[in-house]
Amino acid sequence: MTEAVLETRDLCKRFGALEVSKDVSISLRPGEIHAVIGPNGAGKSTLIKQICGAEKPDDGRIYLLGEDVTHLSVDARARAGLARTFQVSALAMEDTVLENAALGVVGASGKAFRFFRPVLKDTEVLSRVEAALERVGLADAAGKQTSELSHGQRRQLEVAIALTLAPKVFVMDEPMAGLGAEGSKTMTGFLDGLRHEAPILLVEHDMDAVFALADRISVLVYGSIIASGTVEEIRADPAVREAYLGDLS
Amino acid sequence: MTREGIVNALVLVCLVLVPGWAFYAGETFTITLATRVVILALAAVGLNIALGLGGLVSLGHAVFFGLGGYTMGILAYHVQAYEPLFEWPFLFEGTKSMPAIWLAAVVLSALTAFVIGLLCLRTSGAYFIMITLAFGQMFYFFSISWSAYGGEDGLSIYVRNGFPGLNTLDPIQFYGLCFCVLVVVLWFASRLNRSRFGLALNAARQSPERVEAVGLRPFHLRLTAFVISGAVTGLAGALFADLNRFVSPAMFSWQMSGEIMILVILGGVGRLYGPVVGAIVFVALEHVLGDLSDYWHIYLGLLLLTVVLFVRGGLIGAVTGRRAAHD
Amino acid sequence: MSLVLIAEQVLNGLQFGIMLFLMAAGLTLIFGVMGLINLAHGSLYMVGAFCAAAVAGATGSFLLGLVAALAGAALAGALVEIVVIRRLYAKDHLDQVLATFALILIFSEGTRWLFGSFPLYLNVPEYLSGPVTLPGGIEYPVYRLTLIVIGLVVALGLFLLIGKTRIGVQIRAGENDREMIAALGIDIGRLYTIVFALGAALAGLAGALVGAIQSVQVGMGEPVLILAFVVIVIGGIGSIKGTLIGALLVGLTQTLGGIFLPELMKIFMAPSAATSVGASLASMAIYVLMAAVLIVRPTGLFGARA
Amino acid sequence: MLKSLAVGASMLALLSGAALAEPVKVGMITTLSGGGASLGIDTRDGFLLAVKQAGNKDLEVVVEDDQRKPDIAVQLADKMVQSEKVDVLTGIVWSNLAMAVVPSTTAQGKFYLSTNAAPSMLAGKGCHPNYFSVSYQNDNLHEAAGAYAKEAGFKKSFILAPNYPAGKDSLTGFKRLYGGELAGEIYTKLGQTDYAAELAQIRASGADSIFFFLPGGMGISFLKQYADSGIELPVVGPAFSFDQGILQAVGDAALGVKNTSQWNKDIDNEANKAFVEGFQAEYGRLPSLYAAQGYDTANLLLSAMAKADVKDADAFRAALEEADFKSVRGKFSFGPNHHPIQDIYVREVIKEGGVYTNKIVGTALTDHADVYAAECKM
Repeated sequence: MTEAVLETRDLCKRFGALEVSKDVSISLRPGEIHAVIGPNGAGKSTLIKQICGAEKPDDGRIYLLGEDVTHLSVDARARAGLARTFQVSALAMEDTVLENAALGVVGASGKAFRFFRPVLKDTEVLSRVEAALERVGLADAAGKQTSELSHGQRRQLEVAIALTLAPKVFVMDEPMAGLGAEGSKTMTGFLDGLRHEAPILLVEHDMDAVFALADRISVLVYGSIIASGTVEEIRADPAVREAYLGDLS
Repeated sequence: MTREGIVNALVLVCLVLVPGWAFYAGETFTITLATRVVILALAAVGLNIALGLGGLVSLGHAVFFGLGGYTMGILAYHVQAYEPLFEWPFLFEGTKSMPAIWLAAVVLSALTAFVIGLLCLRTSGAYFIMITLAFGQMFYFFSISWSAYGGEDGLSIYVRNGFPGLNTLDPIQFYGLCFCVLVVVLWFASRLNRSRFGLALNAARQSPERVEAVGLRPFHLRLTAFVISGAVTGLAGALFADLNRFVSPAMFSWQMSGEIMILVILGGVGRLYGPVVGAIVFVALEHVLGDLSDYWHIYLGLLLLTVVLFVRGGLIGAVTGRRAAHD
Repeated sequence: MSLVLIAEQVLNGLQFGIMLFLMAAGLTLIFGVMGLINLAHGSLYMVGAFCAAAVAGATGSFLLGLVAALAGAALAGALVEIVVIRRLYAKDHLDQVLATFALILIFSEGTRWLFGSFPLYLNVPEYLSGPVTLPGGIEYPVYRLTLIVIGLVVALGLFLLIGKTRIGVQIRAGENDREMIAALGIDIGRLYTIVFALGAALAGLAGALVGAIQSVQVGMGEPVLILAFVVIVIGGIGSIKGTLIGALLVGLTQTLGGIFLPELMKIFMAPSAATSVGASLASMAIYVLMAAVLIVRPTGLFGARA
Repeated sequence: MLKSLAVGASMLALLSGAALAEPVKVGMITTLSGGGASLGIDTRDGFLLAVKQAGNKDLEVVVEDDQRKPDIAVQLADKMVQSEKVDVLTGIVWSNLAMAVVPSTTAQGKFYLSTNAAPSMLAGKGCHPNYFSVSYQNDNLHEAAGAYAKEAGFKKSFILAPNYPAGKDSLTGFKRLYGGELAGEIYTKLGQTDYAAELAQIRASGADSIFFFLPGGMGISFLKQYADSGIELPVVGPAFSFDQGILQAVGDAALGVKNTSQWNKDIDNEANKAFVEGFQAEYGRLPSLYAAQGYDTANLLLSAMAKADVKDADAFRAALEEADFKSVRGKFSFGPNHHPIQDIYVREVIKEGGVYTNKIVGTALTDHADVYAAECKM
């Protein structure tokens, strides 16, 4: 078994009396897509926040590329190679698509404190931005103001920014949300190829996409992982069927 | 050229032609007014870097304006009074040279902005507005009671400071100098806006989580913006003191902070030339309304209300109708 | 420095703090419920004082003056809310700061236009004037004691209003979740007008009460306004409890700082210089206090939201 | 705000023999809006009354509002000099504004006649041949208060003033002629309105009298709170807190308080009578000290105009130095530094037919000049 790229060990998080993470241990190996599923309110978002550094766990540890990053800030983890997409798009709405994507390049380059040269005249930045937009199919919309984008296009832009970071790990929070059948299919195809660049921790509601993409699935219910395994194992797990898939079948 | 570009060009042409006309017509006072416009615009361009790009609503920018003013006042006062500023580690008698004063004003303002920013940027929203106001009040009350440099009476500098190759006492030459400084700073601000830093700062205003997620610290970006902003406003303060040949605690007052902010909002927050248009309109109003009525503040208030309530994007927004363009 | 003197100064600090509370309570309510930064709150304080002076001058009754202050300020508040303020709720802090700054200009010059440039006469009524001897031999003005009592009663009333009444429930709901109050079928527009008028009335009351021992003049509101902001920021915006504690802290710091700092400085320097330096430090003290609180707790002592 | 006043010719102009030569243009910069407006309005009204009474058509007055802001005052001064081409500037109420305007104005060869503010800097090292103070030197009234306190036999005075230069000058001025012991010396915050803490200190200090300098609203607040505190010590102050404009707002609290002033409406001479009656007839209120100073300034200017051409600076200056005009104060002359040599009176606040006002009860200083004249080299 290869070394995990991203790993949580026994994460615990409480909001007052509410336990939103109970001993959560998951891992992400090179080249795989690991999906975390669970009903609403299961604690998926809080888990993502802890992994990315926006929330501090009360207990437990987080490892990125073998390093303990539990106490690193969001930006430090990003610099260490973790790229995330947001469930609710976090984009600079007044800026153009191109500028949003360029932000990723600027961030990844570690050279944000340059005050004179226009960033959009920097051919190196431009080529990387255009490549990323091309890959997610947003090349034609590059000059548009982000607020003019459709919901689906915003999801694509989220992914494009993550791409510009050339990360070691992707953490994606519902990239299919609001995409529609056609969009989901394209995105599914895209993510399928992406796993070979960097593994993906995928939180997703779209079960078709999850079952089509995931190498492994972990099921989170009331803050606990109740099952973890391959697609077949999860499909067959009675506890999962009971707790979560029950209402689907 | 965009519509905003055309408006900007017109504004610049105006700032050249009007004083030019005034010079030939012998309307010296119009030149003085234009100088005031240009210097206030410069102060507001400084604030606009924090406010427009960084989203930092500072109600304490008079701190930097006043520091710039007092830098000029103190350096020149020691020359005027033949009392060295300090004698150790070397004898320093102050200076009457504008470039040296500007440098000192910029450095001092930047350092102060760094310290104030370090403390204030821990807060946000209404708290940020209020804590910057509090720092303004601290400087204000300190300057009032600091009798070594005149306290509330302020400091008078009898002769305007010099600039190599210019006769700064000649209003049109001093205007030209201030105008050039403004143009250079505007150019710098436009480059800044389009630079890597500007891109990141803009994004940090709109979506700080995003900026963090790409590996940048919004705090660092904001602090840097605050320092640059303070430095520019400080430079304006030094020029303002030279225009009046006088500096007083009024430059530190919270009304001064409010006025600088008014200039920015009146012209259009985040627009490169917003502060310039704001300053032109404000000084013109002060002048025209003042002639109409003793109670002209009422009309100024009504006008400001109208702009806030009904004109999106300030006056430039009203003319160009588009959002603040990023380039 | 005798113990009696110190006790008296503490009383003075309390009295000052309590008056600041009246002023700041409205400000913090308005911010908490509507999310509005109202720089024009000081103008409502001035309106209260002018109404009281005008009515007390015409009728000779201080009580009628107080009633007029409450009514006048509440009315002015409601009017301003309906005409201007309600258009600002959806806007950002920046627009609110500018718009209410504009209101200050209009109020101040409008008042000067109506009442002239000279300060107005408003004095402590006969039955409350002069000092009374307190236990321990402190001679203390009756009127200032009255101010402390009125302030405490109003504070208690405010806590009851917010804690126990229907409108209080609505206000608290409004502070926590603006969408929820709409869902509860509450008329938000009316609630906002009421809250604003309530805040204005408190400011007006403070203006009238303080006006009797100070100068009733144009511009009297701004220094108090800034202090009130310091108070609510220290207390935590939106928290009435925080505001009360913040007000008392500021009142005591201001009063005691003014006395002890010059004394403290005398240890280090000549008396004449010490009084001057001490006074300078004292005038900066509350701002230092505020900065210190915010640096340790960026949302104030009792503030919840960022 | 701009009011151009070209006063028409009248019989009076012919009678007074009037203007030798060119018309004189005066720029008045004073505070007409905001908190301190009442002082500027009185200054302006007093000045214009004298101009109107003289009916000299060669005197043109331009009035502008400085909003009590130094930078606005400087801007207006520039406008007056550069655009209006005035010969004489006047009208500034506040010392800090005067410090901003006067040095550069006189450096440009214009005359400045001060209707009120006269900071020590401009009387001593910073004096200028073209600068005249018609009111006093800032320290004068405080010195007079000190002299009065000494004469009244006060041994242990408690003194307080705001923490700014004029406040410090005030306490220094008081101590200069007082000579007794101090029960305490306090600098309050500028703009402070609550004096409970200071009153408590006064009560505890064992003082036998109080001297205070708290101009404007500060003084009103202090007096009201003092009256309510139950402390019953004699109070002395300079005229500023007892001026006609604000006495009505202080009310009974001011009754009986002694204050020092170089003018009062009951000084018995022709000029003063014409002034007080004329002012009441014209504006429907009693004149204040500021109005009297404005009135004297205008008359000084008119007297110089009758003797010399303003374009001949030396001759005009000499004419001003003579001070050949009928002052409402009675005798009036300039010292070597162009500041007045005059009597300073002690006044007491009284109630006269429902109106609070002052009456003169004694003379604190006779033919008093200022201490800075020696430092003035001109």
